[in-house]
Amino acid sequence: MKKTKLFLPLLLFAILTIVFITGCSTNDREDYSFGGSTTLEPIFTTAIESFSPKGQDVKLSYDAQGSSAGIKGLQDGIYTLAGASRELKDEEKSEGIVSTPIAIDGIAIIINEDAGVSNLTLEQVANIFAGDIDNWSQVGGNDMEITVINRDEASGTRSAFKEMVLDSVLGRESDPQFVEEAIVTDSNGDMVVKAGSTPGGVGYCGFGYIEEAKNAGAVPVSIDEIEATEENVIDGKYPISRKLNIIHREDLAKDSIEAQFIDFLLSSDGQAIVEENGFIGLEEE
Amino acid sequence: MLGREKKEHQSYIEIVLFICALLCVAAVVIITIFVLVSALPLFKEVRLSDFLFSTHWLPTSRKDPGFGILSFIIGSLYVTFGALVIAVPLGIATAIFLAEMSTPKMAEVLGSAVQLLAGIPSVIYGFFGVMVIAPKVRQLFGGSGYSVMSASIVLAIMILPTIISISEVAISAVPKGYKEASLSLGASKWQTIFKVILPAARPGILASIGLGIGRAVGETTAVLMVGGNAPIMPKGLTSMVRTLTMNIATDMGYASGLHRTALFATGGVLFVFIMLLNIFVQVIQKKVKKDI
Amino acid sequence: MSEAVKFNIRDLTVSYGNFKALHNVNMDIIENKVTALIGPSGCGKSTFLKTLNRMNDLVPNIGIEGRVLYDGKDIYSGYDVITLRKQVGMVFQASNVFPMSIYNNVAYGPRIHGIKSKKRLDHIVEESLKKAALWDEVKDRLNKDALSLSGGQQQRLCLARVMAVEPDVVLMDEPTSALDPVSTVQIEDLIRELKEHYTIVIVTHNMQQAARVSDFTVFFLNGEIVEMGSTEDIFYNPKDKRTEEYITGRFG
Amino acid sequence: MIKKYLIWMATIITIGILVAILGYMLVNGLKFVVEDEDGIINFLFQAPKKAGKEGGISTIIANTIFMIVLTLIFCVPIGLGASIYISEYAGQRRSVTAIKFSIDTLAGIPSIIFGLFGFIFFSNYLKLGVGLLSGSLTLSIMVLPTIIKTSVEAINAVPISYREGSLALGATKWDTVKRVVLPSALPGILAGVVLAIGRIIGETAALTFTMGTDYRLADSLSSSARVLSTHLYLLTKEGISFERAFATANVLIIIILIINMASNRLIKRRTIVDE
Repeated sequence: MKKTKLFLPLLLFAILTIVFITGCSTNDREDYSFGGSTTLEPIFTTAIESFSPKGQDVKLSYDAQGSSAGIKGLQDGIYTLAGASRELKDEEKSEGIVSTPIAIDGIAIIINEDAGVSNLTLEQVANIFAGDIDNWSQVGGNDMEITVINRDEASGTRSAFKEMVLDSVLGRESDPQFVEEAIVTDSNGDMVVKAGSTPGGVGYCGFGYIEEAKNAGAVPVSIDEIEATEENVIDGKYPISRKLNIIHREDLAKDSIEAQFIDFLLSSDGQAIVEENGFIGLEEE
Repeated sequence: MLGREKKEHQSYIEIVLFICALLCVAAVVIITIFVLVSALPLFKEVRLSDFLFSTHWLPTSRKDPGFGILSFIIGSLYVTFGALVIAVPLGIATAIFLAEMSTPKMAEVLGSAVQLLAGIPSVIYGFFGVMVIAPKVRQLFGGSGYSVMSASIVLAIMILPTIISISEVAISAVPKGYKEASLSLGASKWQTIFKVILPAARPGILASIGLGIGRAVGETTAVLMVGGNAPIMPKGLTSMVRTLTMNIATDMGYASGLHRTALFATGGVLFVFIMLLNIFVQVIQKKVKKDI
Repeated sequence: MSEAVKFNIRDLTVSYGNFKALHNVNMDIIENKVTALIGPSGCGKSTFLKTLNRMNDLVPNIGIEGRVLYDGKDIYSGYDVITLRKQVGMVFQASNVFPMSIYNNVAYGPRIHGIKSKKRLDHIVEESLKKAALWDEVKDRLNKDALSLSGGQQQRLCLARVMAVEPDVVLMDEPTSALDPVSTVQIEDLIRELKEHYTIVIVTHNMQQAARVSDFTVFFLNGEIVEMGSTEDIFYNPKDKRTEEYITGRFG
Repeated sequence: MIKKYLIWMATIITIGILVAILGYMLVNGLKFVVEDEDGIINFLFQAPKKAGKEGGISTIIANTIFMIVLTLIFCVPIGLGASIYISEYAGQRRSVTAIKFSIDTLAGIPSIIFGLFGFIFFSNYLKLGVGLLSGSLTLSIMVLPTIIKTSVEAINAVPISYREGSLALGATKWDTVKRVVLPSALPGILAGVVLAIGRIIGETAALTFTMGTDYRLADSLSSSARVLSTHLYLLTKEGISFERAFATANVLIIIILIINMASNRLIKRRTIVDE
């Protein structure tokens, strides 16, 4: 009986927690899980906090594991909406999936301060990331070895960067690859930390993370003398930018929470959130 | 209660308990089957040699996809070996100190310190690695700091407690008689330790090293934070590295189709390696039981 | 010798694997009498004791042949072991009190046999402790931890624990070998008192103890009964030479 | 004589490592507490804001507690049941060797394989999604060996004489286990549960894809939940806030300290009961 005397409080506590956990979810509140690109995480988390569809009690969550992870999750049915910082690939379109752009984001090239470089031509950028240039002195910087910092294959920013820099400069048919000897990071935050802390390090990130890059000690450089600013992206002078898209099923019901969320993002409040997080709204284009 | 009713009550209890025990067996069987079965389809399209002995890892490229994980196998071995080079001498020396040279009070304090070191989560070692070890390695040896060396140091710290505690048990389990016999023959304290006690405790120490390897090879989070994660064959101590576990963790979220099967196959290689290691450790520990 | 027979054992053979601990033992145990089992260590007397309440069942790969009749029924074929052990209690050599309070130790038996009412339990505990002559020493600290009692007290507590399930027979496996002389005498007095209501079988190394407390004595040697009979016959005119040598301490 | 100094040096290095790690974490953690205007209490009881850049870790601590309780609910009954079967009922049957081998194998599997298995089996295959439930199920399989090993050890340490005493009074096997064996083995079993909690709290590799990373309060079994260890991992990797990473690391270390002390005291108490 000594055992049962001790066992009761333990059991009671366990049942209480279960009731507490399931209790909240049994009311009519619906859970929606979204996932995808780390670039869109600030937009999603801020938007989720202020998004409240007419009177419905909903809880939205966003899992930032990378654009392809979001799209894969959408295909597997784990997520009902995905965020992607790249365009859909052909085979993805064939599975009844469509993309709705909600913002534009330039991709900034961020270089560690010690490298002493503030401007690069697009060719130089392409050759650095392809591994043909390996010392900053070759591009007018200090005599330091270049350490390329790349993103993982899940990242939409990576595939957008590959298209707009490597493919466009070194030719699409040869399918030029990034240099293999590169630190692989799996999010913009990780990229910024590694670029700031690695002497001679160079990487890329969405405009939304430029502030964090500066704090971490990595300088966004101008491309062919064009500063990495929103104005230059808007009037098309800055060469590397891409749309940020919401990926969803073609047959999304008009009154579904997902559709309302997309409309919210395209609304003026939504676009304000986009701007607030350092990205570029759609209307202004 | 009537005897008969108690009889039924009895056997019903035994069945419930048996089911609990069976669930453990079921868990292992399901995991093994799931990992191996999900890995098999890879070998319909990719030859085993292209998988195990090629360094061409490009799972998502359309033109010539590559699923060679040799560089990750070497990466895992390189980092584990680096950790052993540091942790084994340190660990065994500390174990000798604990078992043979320290006062009971010191042994108790040091023992609980080692136990605490063993309890600390690997994410804290990774954090310490990023904040202290990587910058230090960068300063002293150049490179990005995220390299084989940093990963080896972090792993060494993590497997140190395993090696110390199990070696210490093996050393203090050596029968008193051996020690007295050696001392009575005029051997010095050191000759006794190195000529008699350590050889007698050798199986236990080997077992501790085996377990240390198991933990080092299986580690993911700490190595992911300081290893650099470049999918290349590590060339030197300061070059970046990606181990088998890092490869799984990095691609697991988004891999699909053949790429996901390749991850399972990587998991399978790790699984088989760890099982062989466990059997090796159990064989040695059985030998230890037989001797003493 | 026309008293009622409590146990009738017919050519009992007990073996562990291929070692024969007892071979074809035949004897009777008389009701409400004290039967002492003596003999050198390893002669099978404890094994024999443990066959009477089937505690041997716990020993892996044990072989038991022959018949052990308790009140005429063979306990090894179809007899419910729970009921048997309720009727045939046992006190062990090392006093194995449970790590509980004194009260809970004694109440343990009744509780597992379904007695729940506190009033009845209090009554049983008091009665059993009185029977074991321990009541006066512990009546005001019943919920203290039993492990805090002295060796003699703990052994009497084990006896009280057995009394609480109202057994018919009490088996004792060298109950006083770990006790001081004073506690030993206390236990022996208890045995004499309990004789009226219970059949007692005691295994002992101590010849004087056997002579003092028992009505019948059985001398075991190498798994066989050398001689058995009333305690006076065995001690004062043993028939078999080996018994005489053992009694006079020439060997064993 | 140099061997003597070598061994002394090695021991000092080992202690040095521990002191360095704990000292470094403590000093920086304290710096944060002193400088941060809210202080440690608010840090523990305020919800995180802006992905952890500001605010405290109250919801994350709550999520961690839910994870621990949920995992224990699955693995303690099964683990205890298995250990009672192995030490009391199984005897020499062949099935025991199979069970023991699978427990040792389970203990050897690296946590990333549990993460992979959990993500594919629980989240995708059983459609439990990424959240508390699939995370806790994955963890409970992982800590089963810890609970079983310590429980079997504690049960086997209960003296045989207790069991004989109980059986000799006509108790059934289950009565003996329930009323005598388990109560006296309880401190050892609790020590095992406490050690399991230590392992659960330290886990990250198996959780990122099974439990998810939502730092808000998880209020349903399927909602994604960020726990302390994953929070520390993300704060560091994403460079969100190194001060808060130190504070979180200190919370984790303090919990591990408490766990070590609790399990040592429980193990000591068990030995007192036997004497």
